[in-house]
This record gives sequence, C-alpha cells and structure tokens, in this order.
Amino acid sequence: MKRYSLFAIAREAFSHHQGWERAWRSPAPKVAYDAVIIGAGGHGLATAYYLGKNHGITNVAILEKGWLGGGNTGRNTTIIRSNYLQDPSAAIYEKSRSLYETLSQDLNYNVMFSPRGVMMLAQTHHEVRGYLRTAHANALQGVVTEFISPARVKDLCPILNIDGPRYPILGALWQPRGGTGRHDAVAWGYARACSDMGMDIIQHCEVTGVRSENGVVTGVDTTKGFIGTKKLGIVVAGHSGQVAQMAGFRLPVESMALQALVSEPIKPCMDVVVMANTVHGYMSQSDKGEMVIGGGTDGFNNYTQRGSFQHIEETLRALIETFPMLSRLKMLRQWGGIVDMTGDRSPIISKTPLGNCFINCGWGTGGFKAIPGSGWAMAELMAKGEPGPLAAAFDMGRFREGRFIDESVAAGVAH
Amino acid sequence: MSDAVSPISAAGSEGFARVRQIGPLGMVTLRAKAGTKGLKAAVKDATGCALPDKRRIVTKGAFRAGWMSPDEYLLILPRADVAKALAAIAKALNGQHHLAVDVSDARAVFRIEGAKADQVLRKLCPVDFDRLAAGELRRTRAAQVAAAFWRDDAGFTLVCFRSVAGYMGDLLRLCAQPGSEL
Amino acid sequence: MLLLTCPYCGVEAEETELAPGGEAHLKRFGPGSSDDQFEAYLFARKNPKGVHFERWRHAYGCGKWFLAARCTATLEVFGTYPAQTSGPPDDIIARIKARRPDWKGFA
Amino acid sequence: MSTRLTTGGRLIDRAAPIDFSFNGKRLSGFAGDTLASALLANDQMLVGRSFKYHRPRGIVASGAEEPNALVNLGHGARAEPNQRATTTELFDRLQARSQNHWPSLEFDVGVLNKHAARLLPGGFYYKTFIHPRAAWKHLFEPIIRQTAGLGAAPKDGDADRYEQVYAFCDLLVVGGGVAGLHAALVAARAGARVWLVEQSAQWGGRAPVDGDLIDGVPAADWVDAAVAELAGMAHVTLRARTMAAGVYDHGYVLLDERLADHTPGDGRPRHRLWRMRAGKIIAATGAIERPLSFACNDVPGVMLASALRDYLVNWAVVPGQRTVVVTNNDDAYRTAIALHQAGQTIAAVIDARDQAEGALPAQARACGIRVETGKSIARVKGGKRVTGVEVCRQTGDGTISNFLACDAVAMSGGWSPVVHLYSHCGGKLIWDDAGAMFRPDAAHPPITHDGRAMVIAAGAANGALRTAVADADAQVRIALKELGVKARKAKAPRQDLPDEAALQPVWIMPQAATLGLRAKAWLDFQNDVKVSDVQLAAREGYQSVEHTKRYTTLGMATDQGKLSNINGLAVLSEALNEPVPQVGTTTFRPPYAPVPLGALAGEARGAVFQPLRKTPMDDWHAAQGATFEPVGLWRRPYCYSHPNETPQQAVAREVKNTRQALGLLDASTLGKIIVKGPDAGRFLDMLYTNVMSSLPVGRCRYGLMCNEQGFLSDDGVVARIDADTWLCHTTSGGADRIHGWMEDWLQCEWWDWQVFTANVTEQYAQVAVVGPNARKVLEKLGGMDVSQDALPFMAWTDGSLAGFGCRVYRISFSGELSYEIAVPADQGAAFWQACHDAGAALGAMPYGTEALHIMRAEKGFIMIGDETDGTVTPQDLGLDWAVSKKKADFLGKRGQERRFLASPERWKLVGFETLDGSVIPDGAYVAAAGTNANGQRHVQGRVTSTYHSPTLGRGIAMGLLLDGPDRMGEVVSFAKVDGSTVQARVVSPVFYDKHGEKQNV
Repeated sequence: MKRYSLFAIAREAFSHHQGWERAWRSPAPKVAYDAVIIGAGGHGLATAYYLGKNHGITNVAILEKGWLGGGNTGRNTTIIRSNYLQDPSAAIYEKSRSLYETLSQDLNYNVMFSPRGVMMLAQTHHEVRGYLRTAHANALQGVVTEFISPARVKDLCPILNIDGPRYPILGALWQPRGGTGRHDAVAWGYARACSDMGMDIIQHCEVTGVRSENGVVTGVDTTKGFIGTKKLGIVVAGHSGQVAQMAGFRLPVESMALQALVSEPIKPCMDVVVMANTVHGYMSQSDKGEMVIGGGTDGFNNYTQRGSFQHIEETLRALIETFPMLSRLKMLRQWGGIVDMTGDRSPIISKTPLGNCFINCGWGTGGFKAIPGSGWAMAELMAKGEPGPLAAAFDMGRFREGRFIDESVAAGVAH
Repeated sequence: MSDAVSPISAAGSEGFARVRQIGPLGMVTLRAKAGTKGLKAAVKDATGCALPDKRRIVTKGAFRAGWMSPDEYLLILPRADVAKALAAIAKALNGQHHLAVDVSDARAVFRIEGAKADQVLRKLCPVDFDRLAAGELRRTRAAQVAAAFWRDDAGFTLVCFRSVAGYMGDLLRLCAQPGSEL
Repeated sequence: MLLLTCPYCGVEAEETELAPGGEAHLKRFGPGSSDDQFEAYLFARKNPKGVHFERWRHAYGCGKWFLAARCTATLEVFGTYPAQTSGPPDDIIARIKARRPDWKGFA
Repeated sequence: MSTRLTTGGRLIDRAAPIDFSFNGKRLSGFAGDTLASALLANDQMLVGRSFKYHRPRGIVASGAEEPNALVNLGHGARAEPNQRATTTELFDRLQARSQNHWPSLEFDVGVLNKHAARLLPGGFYYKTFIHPRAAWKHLFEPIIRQTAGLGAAPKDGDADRYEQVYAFCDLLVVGGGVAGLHAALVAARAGARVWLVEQSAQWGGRAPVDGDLIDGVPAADWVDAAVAELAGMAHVTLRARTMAAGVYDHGYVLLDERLADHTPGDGRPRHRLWRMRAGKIIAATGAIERPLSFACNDVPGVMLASALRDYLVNWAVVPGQRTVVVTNNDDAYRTAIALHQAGQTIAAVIDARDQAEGALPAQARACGIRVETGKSIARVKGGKRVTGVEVCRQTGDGTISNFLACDAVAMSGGWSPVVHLYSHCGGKLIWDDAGAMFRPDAAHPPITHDGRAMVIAAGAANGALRTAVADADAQVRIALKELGVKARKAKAPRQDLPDEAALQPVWIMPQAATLGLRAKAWLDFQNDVKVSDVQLAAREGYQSVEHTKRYTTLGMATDQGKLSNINGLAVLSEALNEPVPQVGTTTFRPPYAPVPLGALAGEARGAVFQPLRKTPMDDWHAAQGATFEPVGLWRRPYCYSHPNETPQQAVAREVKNTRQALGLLDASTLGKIIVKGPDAGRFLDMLYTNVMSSLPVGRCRYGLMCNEQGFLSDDGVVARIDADTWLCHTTSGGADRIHGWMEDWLQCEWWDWQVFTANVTEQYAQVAVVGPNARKVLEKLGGMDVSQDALPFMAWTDGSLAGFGCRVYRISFSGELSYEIAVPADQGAAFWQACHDAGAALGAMPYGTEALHIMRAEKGFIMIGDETDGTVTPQDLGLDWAVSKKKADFLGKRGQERRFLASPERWKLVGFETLDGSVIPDGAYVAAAGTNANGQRHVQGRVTSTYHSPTLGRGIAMGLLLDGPDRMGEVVSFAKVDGSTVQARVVSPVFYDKHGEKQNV
C-alpha cells in the first residue's frame, strides 16, 4: 500500500496525480473464507480490520449490498463522545473514542477526528441532576467529563443564547475530548486498510440467504453466488431484522427513520458540539462550514431512508430558540437513515442461536461514535467465539433477564 | 363563592380577523357507548339537543351537544345550568354504565370572527377548511396543542385546555396580524 | 408525513394528529407465562420490510386507538380498522393480497 | 464590458430606478431587476470567490441553479449569508457583500495559483495532515475551516417573522411555465381544486424569453391570458414567488413563499411555508441548461447560453460586447440570434458537432454569424474576466487552431430536466440517450398512500423539451383520471418551434483534452471540482457515484449540483467505461433550493415557542416575583424570594415556615383522572401494584404504577368517590401520559371491560394547606368540619370553605398536618387568595417546588424521576408493602419476576447522613473496591436525592445501596468528581418525624 502523506501528494502533483493506486480492490468473491461479514459500513469494516489486526484473521470477505459506507455511516451527524452513564456503554464508547484519537495514524488515512469538545446542555433542574450523576459516573469510569457553569458554556460557545426565557441554560456536561470525525473517511480508511491486509470487500453483493447445518452456518447465498464461511458476522444496522430473519431468528429491534440536515456553509462560528436534550436538538459545524443538525426519530417502522418532516421542524424550533442566529441560515439538505432500535435503546453485540454466527446491531441513533470500539469488540467475539469484557453486557440474553442498559436515564428524561 | 374567572384576562384583539375569549360557559363531558339506553334522553334533557351524529355538533339556542368520539359527547350550556344537566343525565342514564363530569373550568373558549377568520385557523390546524361541513365539530391540533372547533355565524368557536389559554390567545392574535392575510 | 384515516371518526388525519404505538396484534403474556413468551411479548418484533400491522392513536382527534396495515418499504396504506380485533379483517387482507401477490399473509 | 442596453428588457421598469450597494459601492438598477441583472448592468462581473481555491467567480446562470453569485445580504438582524443574486429581487437600499475572500474581492490572499492548486486534488485532505497527530486539531483543521465556509455567520437573532399554513388541493402544479399553466388550465376547467406555484416572480418560464408562439400568438400573450383565466376561478390558487421545496410522503409538499424578501420590514411575514397536502402533484419544473467542461470555463464572463439570453431579453443586460457561443446543440443558437438582433457582436458559434444544419443554425448563418463546426474551446483566456478563447478541434487533445478575442462566452451542453420533486420520495429516473439526460420513469413514480403515482412530471421536466405543452396536456389528463375528475375534451395548444437537430453529448471539451486542460475544466464551480478530480476518484476506486461525489465534493455545494451533477456523472461513466445509467445518479434530497431555517420553525418562537401551561394561580405567582421552573410544559414556582433573599435562602425559609406555621402550595398541576364503571375496581387493580378495589368510599390510598417491564412509572393518591368511581392522582406533568396509558389498556386489551375515564386535571385548582396551623386556617375560612374525627388522615370529603365548593383531601407529602383542597379552576385564584388572607395571621407563606422536594425528602418520600429513573422497581425503594402479593396479575408483575429484577443483589433505598453534616453532591456514587474488566471502578450505590435540610440544619440524602437496608449504621464513602470522598452513615430514609405523628393529628 502506497502510504499517504504530504510528500506523496507533492510527488504525485508533478504527474497530475496519475500515479495513485486504488484505495481498495474490487475482487470477485472466493469460494469460501475463514470469516464473512455482512455489511461494509463502518461497523462491519472495523470488525474486519480488528479481526485482522488483533486476531490475525485475514481470510475475510466483507459483503455489501450497495456501496461501502453507504448506510448510516455515510448519513449521520458524526458526533463522537463517550459521556455515557451506564458502565458498559461508557466502556465501549470510551474505547471507541480513544481509538478514534489515533485512527488517522493507524489507518494512514485522515479521518479528521476533531476533538473539539461536546457539551450537553442542562436546561432544567432535573437535567442538571442527571448530568451531575453522569459526571460522577464518568469520573469512576475513567471518562473525562465535567459539569460546567452557564458562563463557561457561553465562553465555549458564544452563539448560544444562555438566557432563553423558557429554558435558560443552567450548565452543561462537557466532554473536552469528544468531537466529530469525517464519516465517509472512517469507512474508506478502514476499507483501504482491510483491502491492504488481503481482505475482500465485495460491493453490490446482496445476501439473499443464510445456509446452516446443525445449528452452524456454512455460508451465505448472495447475488454473486454462494460464499462459504467458517464464521459469520451480521453487521447491517437498519436491516438487521431482515438478515436475522434469513438466519432464522428474531431480534428485539425495530427499524425507524432518523433524520438530519445541514445548513448552507458559513464561516466558523461554533467550535464545539452542542446537544440540547430538553428541547431535542443537536448541532455542530463541519469543516466545510455547514451547521450539521440532528433531528428526531419517527415513532413508526420505516425502511425508506426519509422521515416525517415535523421532526425537522421541531428540531429547528428548538435550535433557533437556543441559537437565535440560525434563523436566517438556510437548510441545504435533509435526509434520513434507518436505525435499528432495541428494547433498551442500547446495542447488541452477541452470539446468536447459530453457533458460529454473531450479530452486531441496535446502535440506534448512536452508531458512528462507536465504530472503532464496536469493531474491536465484535472482532474479539468472532475470533474467540465468546464476548470479551467490552461486549459481554451487550448480549441478547439481557432482554430475557430484564438486565437493561438504559441510557435514557441520563438523557434527562424520567422514563 | 366568587365569580368564575376566565383562564386569561387579556382583551380581544383586532387583526384581519377578530379574536376574543368568550365564556365562562358550562361544559359537561358525557361518556357512554352509542346505543346506551337513555343516552338520547340524557342529551335531550340536559341540552334540548338531539344526539349528535359522528363529528357533528347540534345547537339549540345557548345549548350545544357535540360528538367527540364514539363514546364521548361534549355538552355546552350556560354555566348556571351545569348542575341541572348533570342531574338530568344521572336520571336518564340511571343504571347504565356512563360517566358525566363537569369540565366547565377545564377549558378555554375563543371566538375568531370576520370574513377571513378561517385564515387564522388555517395557519394552525392541519384541516381542510374548504371541506369542513356545516355543523362539523373538528377535533385536531392547533400548533402544538389539542383543540376542537366548529364554524357558525361568520366565525369559528375554538375550545382548548384551560392551562394553554394564554398560548392559544397569543397564537391566534399572531396569526391574525394585519399584513399576514393569505 | 403519513395520512391515515381514523376508522372511528372518519377523519383523514395527518401524522401530527396521531401517535404511533408499535406492532399490532401482540398477545399479552402475564404471570405464569414462560420466559420465552414474556420476552417475545415485550421485545421480539416482526419489523418487516413490507406489509406491517401497527397501532396508532388518534391522539389529537377522537382519542381512539386504531390499527393500520401499511408497507414499511413504500409507506403505502392498505387500510385502517378498529383496535378491538384480534387479527386483520378479511377485506384488508384481500386488499393487501391484491397489491402484494407474493405477500405471505398475516402470521 | 457588461452593460445595460438602452432599449428592451421585458421585466424592468425604467421609470423606477432603485439604488443599492455592492461591497459598499453605490449602484443603481430598475424595478424588476434581480440583484444579478443589476450587478451585470453595472459591469460587476466579479461577484465572489470559489470555495476551495478562491478563484474569481462571476454569474453563470439566471435562476436557482446559480453556483457562484452568492452574497451576504443585509446587515444586523437581517444579515443573510449565501443569498443567491440570481433569485434576489432588487429593492431599494439593498446591501450586498461578496463572500469568501480576504482582504477584498479583487485581491484575495486565499487564492491558490495553479501550482498550489495542484497540491490539492479531490480528496487531498484524506491523504495528508495525518502527522503529527496534534497538528490536525490545532493547525490544519482551523486553517481549512477558516478558508471554507462561504458567507459570514449572522450574529443576531432574526428581525423578521415567519408563518406556516396548511393547505389542501386536488392537484398541485409546480412550475408556472407554459407546461404548468396549461396543466393548471386543463385541471381547473375540469373543476378540480388546483394550486399553481411558481418560484420566480414571473409567470411563463422560458417561452416568452425565447419568443415561442402558442396557438399562433406570442407566448407572453398566451401566458397573460392563461394567468388571467386561472386567476378568475375561485377554486384555483396561484402563487408566484413560491417554491416547492420538497415532496414528502402521502402528498405532502412544502411550499416556501417569499412574501417580503423584496420588501423587507414592511410588516408582513418574511416567508410563509405552505404545508400542502395534494391529491396529485404535477411537476412542470422545466429543465436546466448544462455547462460544458472546457479549460477555464470558470472565468467570469463564461455563462450559460440561456442565462445570457435571459439577461438580454428580460433585463436588457449584456455581459459582454463580443460573445462566443459554444454548444453541442441547436438551442444555443437562439442566444446568438437574440444577441445579433439586439445589435451585439457574435465572434463565432463554436459547435462541437460536425454538422449544424438545423433551422436555428441556418438562421444564425443568415444573420451573418460565423459558425465553426467540429470545434471546441481549448481554453478560456482571462483572469477576472474573459479576454478570449482558444479554439481547437473537438475530437483532438486541445491543440489550438485559432484564438477568438471576446469578453463573454455563452455555453450550452444541452438540458437536464428538473427531476428533483419526482425523486424526493423515490421516483425512478431513466436515461434518455437522445437527449443525453435523465428523465422521470413513468413506470416507477413515487407512490402515495393509495399506491398510485404521487408525482407526475410534465413538459420539459418530463424530458419533453420541445413539446412541453402537449406533454403537459397528456400528463394532466392522466392525473385527473386518477383523481376521478373528468377533463373536458379539447386539443392541446399548438407550440410553434423551429425544428432542432439532435444534440451531440459532449462531456469533456475537447474529447481528448490533455491532463493540464482537464485539471482546469470545472464541473462544480462553487466547490472547485474539475474533470480531473472525478477521474482521479474513479482511478482510486471511489467508483460508486456516491463515493465520487463525497470524495470530490461534486454537487455538494449550495446549488446541490444543479449544474454539475450530470456532467460529473458522465465524466465518471467515461472514466469507468460504463454507460451512464449503470453508474446511476446520486439521491435527490429536499429542499430543491435552500429554505431559511426560520421559515421551517414558523411562528414558534418567543412567547409561542412551546405551549406554556399555567395554573389558575399563575398570575399571582408572577406578581409575587416567583422563580419559575419548567415541569413538563407546566411552569411552577420554584420558590418565592423576598427582597434581598437568594433562592436558597427563600427555600430554607419556606421549609421552616411550613414546618413551624403554615405553608401554601399551588398543587394544581397534579394529575386527576376519574375512573368509573362496573369494572373500574378490577381495572385499577391491574394498573396499580396494590389493591384499589378494596378502598372504602371516602378514603384515600397511595398507589404505584409500573410498566410491563416491572419498573416504576408513576405514583399518586387514589380516592374512592363512590361505589364505581375512583379519582386517581398522578404526578405533575404525568396526567396525559397516564390517561393515555389507561385508555390504551381499555381500548386495546380489555375492551370488554366497562370502564370510562376522564382527565379532569384542569377542572380543578388544588391548594395544599400545610403545617401546624393548617387546620386553623381552614376553620377560619369556615364552612365545614375539618377536625381529625370528621376528616381523619387519608380521608376526603366534599364541602365548602369560605363559600367555595370544594373537595378536601387529608393527605400529606410533607409529613405535616396537611389538607389538599380542590376547587373549580375558575375559582382557584380567588380561593388561593382567600387562603392567604385567612392565613396571614397564622404565618401563611407560599412555598415552591424546591421546598416541596426538601420536605418530602426529609420524610423519606420517594419522588418519581428522582428515586426512579426507569430502571427502579417498587421493591428497590422498600415499597414492597405497596405491591400486592395476592393479586394474580397486575401490569409489571410478570416483569418483576425476571431474573435481574428478582435478584437479591439489587440496590435498595436507604438514607445517608454525612458524618460532617455536608451535603452529598447530586448524582454521587458509592464506590467499591477494585475495578471491573474494563478498568472502571466498581460501584455499590448512588445518591438519588440530596439536600441541605433547613429543618435539621445539615445534609440529608436518599439513595440506592447494595444490600442497603441490611447495612444500617455502616459508613460508606461517596466519590466526588474531584477524586475526594464524602463519608456518610447508612440510615433510615425517614429523617423527620419518623413515626408520622405530625401528619396524623
């Protein structure tokens, strides 16, 4: 693999950039692999990458029905944070965040991780208490967060109206090492590294069936023929239920549309990520200058990658109240992604009823930030057949036992 | 005992339509399944009105009976007549499963009047006003709260919950501002 | 922005007048049920990409819960019907089959 | 020299001059001008800088597709970045500033010369700035951010207001060109309820500009007649300046009407967002001309041929004195002919086709215009404006054959139908080889709720570039048929257009352009994406059209690729050696053109941002200067500070006064639901964890509700009113949720049970009269017996106090002698005042929510939302006594039997008393020894409520602790965020009046 660097660019500039090689190969599938991963989104590619890097398993195919990174990886609001309340969540998101810190160097691909800081506004007394609780939990979990004053909030984000008549800002939970990344680059960087390890990324290859014998997966039928495998990982986000159905089991997930939008680009005016849960909205400014805004989730099952517009309106009302200067900016583009929501809104990284089949799903609205950590934990599960400490709590069995990992507790809502 | 005080004290306003709060009115929520024995009589005795059909409101002078859901009616009457109405209902529906309760204080009522009164509500309610039938009681959403209204005498009567009377008054005035005619 | 007709009051209501309520025709399991049954009741969802039966409440209207048959892939609506039914009515099944000949039926 | 001609201009009113300024320079135009036409009339060719290389940019187009002419408009509370000059109507004293340059538009230090630009090919940032790690955050990213971003961020809120309106129609026709007008006429004459919207201020679209004849009359006259006829029909709505921004499911369309953009400050809402629900949508949105990709096609003065024609015909503006037209089709000859007829000089028409023998080329030649076929532009010369073009053979590599001096270039690469609205909800497109364009695939339209087509494209938007009216006629008839509307039989108007020869697709000019030329051939003018960038992406494996788009940023600028997408796609398909349809298109997403966020938020700002629920006593609270806090959508007094008193001091005073004398609380927000019927008792036994059916009439009982998981969701006091009627109190803000919960079970599960519910929360104002003097004040109010005998603890009765008809409950959430009195809401304020008047001599003071919280915590009463968080069971809180063991079933019972909930290792409620009397910090955890496998400290408990108790003069807390009730007396340590600890003793959560003597007197 030709390494990327400023010098490489300078060298290539003389030949009008004719010398760059492909970032990843486009091979035809082999007859069989040691491991097949369904889904070449961020999570699937990261799983493959850590299978190779941490466990030496490189005879791997990653199957993608569309183009790699084209699902939720390519349509999220790119927020990276780990200020979660519950121990299992904090562990995996913090692992993820720490992997993001060096991901550009690890992959030799600039994923533009930008640790500009994430603040979650507290706008009611109840929310203040919730975030103080998270701050205490984070201190014991080794996650660096701090509950900051309204003055500090204003200092970090001057365009905020902290004296809103309805919901004045009472403080914020501040994670200085949270931030954003370039979503496409994460998928592309992992893809390039996987391809470089000899793994086959097979795009436009839809899985149409999962074959198993005696409770063990033997391979998958695809639009490019049957592909045999010793291990199968299902990492397909919004379509998890569909693939699980092919494998013969039902998941505690529902697929719903989550929406986002960007404004037209403007000069830098906001250096941090702000989340306002009381009024339901979050926003950051991309390197291009667009205000990147996350909206709400529809309450009904939907596979259309477009949602209902009232959620966009609700979000914008909330954000204009919080950031009055937004009013004359313009919405450039809005879109939706299909997220899979579990019974406790926390993910699943789990064994399945099939012995050599593993599933990673249910990231709901929070998948992008988890990509490296999720891949790390899923790779460990696939390699060893048993979950490591990062994945252990995210098994499917928790729903039967009532052992929830409920983060809504921290979102400042009672239930 | 003091006089009843309306939810908001602000005076009416003149925009391109006239908005004012009216009342206090008497209101009774009556819940009974259609076909309940004595239901017709109960509504008649309480209001003098016939039992309204689906989504209709029947008017008889100062008395009204509106269809709210398959097993719910809203009776509107002078405040002083509420006790009498409740007694009449109890009598007519004696022994039948029903629920009748005074909700006079739980509501705020607005009048929106003028040739363009509908335009005010078009800004707030996802309702096709061109297709709103005469005598139709429409329950819907007005901006961010629940509301019910009907059309009569060159205007609309709108009912919402008492606690959001201020919000509703502000909204109606805002939407009736001169210069924002549709 | 869905448009669903409330089978009780006949209003063709837009989504903002409604509240979604998840999968329809779930059977409640209480005390005495097995872990499997209870887990399935609370969590296992069909989540189909295609014909789906679901609950809606006409929250800003007559307040009644009703059920809808809808395609989650196209958002096409096959019909709505009262909540007081244990399975989809025949006319709705027929309508779905007419439009989705390969639909496997309600199970 | 760009200038205004002395005659002509169908849209301008020369009698109405308008002053405006650009970059502080005073300029003038006419009413009817756009900012773009006025700038051109003033020879302001240079209007901005590109996003990445900061190259000089001029106006390219005449409508919403314009990528370059974006300005900062207005100032202060009316400052708006990225406003498109081509769609901005000129108004008096308009102030515009160019963007994305420093220090000035003419001299920008950000400009990258060709050598530096070469270092920044598409996707360059992914390949560099990797080392050193810290440099990205601290060095590279800030530089990139500063150079990107276009317009300046507004600083203030918005001076304008917005509104939204719901609208309904049978047929929405989008586009006021001749196709749209005709479609609307057919539908309107058939009696359908029709809306016709047009994004610009004028009707007619291109036809009047091109001088078409319709039914033998000039298009402009035909348009006037059509508009007049439509305007005269009551069931037709016409809206100009109204853009269909997005099509959503089930016929929902957002229409953005620009009411006062051109009349700022006139008191009208600035924009009005129509939330249209249409039975069917006709997209008669026309087509957009494509640029051609030749080197330096981005130099100011290079424009779309159609735009140049628009400026000439509509505004009498010509961007140059000597124009070169470059084309691959006949249509562009119209521009040459129009310029010639206006007395302008055409240097030549450069036609990439080997032959140009159609009617229009013939007419051009007849005008004496030089036509060079088989030729293309190798390179445009000039910096901040065109000085000439180098001409070469289209089939070659760019070897220059001749040079043509000129100061404007009109280019045409063919036309692309505007398919956005067709695509927003999933309509499919097909590639039309003849027209080299994507057009709607009528076999795969976006469908609506009934499974039928939601959007039908008509006219040029449907690919019928030259038969727009006839196509519109056919399409509207299809639409009407599906709507069940019978259309009158009539022949479609005849459009008389000269014959046109086929266009020849030209994606790169010349065909075999050298690397150097391709690296200068712009596809996306705003984002600086060139032919070479797309080819690089293809070479590097970013071969999906979405990969290419994202890697190069093609089509991601504020014009969303209206000019660049098809050209980029075609270049990609050539690079991949795959046909265009196989490469596919990117997804079209709303909005069609950017819409102000303020318009999308609508009226909901300031006072009506959200509904604010107020109790009947709210005015009193406000008059007393209460500090409010939101509780759901309610606002409640948090405390009532006296002058010179901090909120903390006020709270302490309110607690002490209530405990020592008399406190009055506005408890009106408490939820109140009547449950009545033969099965009501049975129903409540299912809803509550304890038994409610056995509650005697006249008595009250505290009850808990769980969800099916078994976790606590609400609590409150239930009163039995009569044999089959109960009144259930819920938490403040919980009434609607719990009422909905009840109705859900009654309607969907137990629909054969005879139970009716009614939410009467707002029917009553409720006052808690609390403290040792509570009874005295009620006696003073007089009217009923409120003695312990007549009204014992946990009983209720109806009666009257001071003439107010009321219901009095002997319940206590403070531990004091307490009455809660419900009166009709309309009398709430008066009753509240009466209580204060009567209580004045007894020490009555109001108290707020914080004092309420403290007093309940002193008593060890749980608070839903504090002690519970959705993961806590009644058993966790020591409320086993309120969970029936006898009932076979209740909501949550089965859930509580699950392993994790039934585990003996759950954290349980206890009290905590700090050894030093301090207050345990909110949210603190009790750490345990060691760490888990993920390196996190083990924990064994946490605080749930923690306060300074004014009554006890020290910190008190409740919390959950592993094996808590078995550890009374043990000292545990709470970890503070700073790493230090607070030692606290495990005690009973009841800190005050442990035996409940005070409340029951």
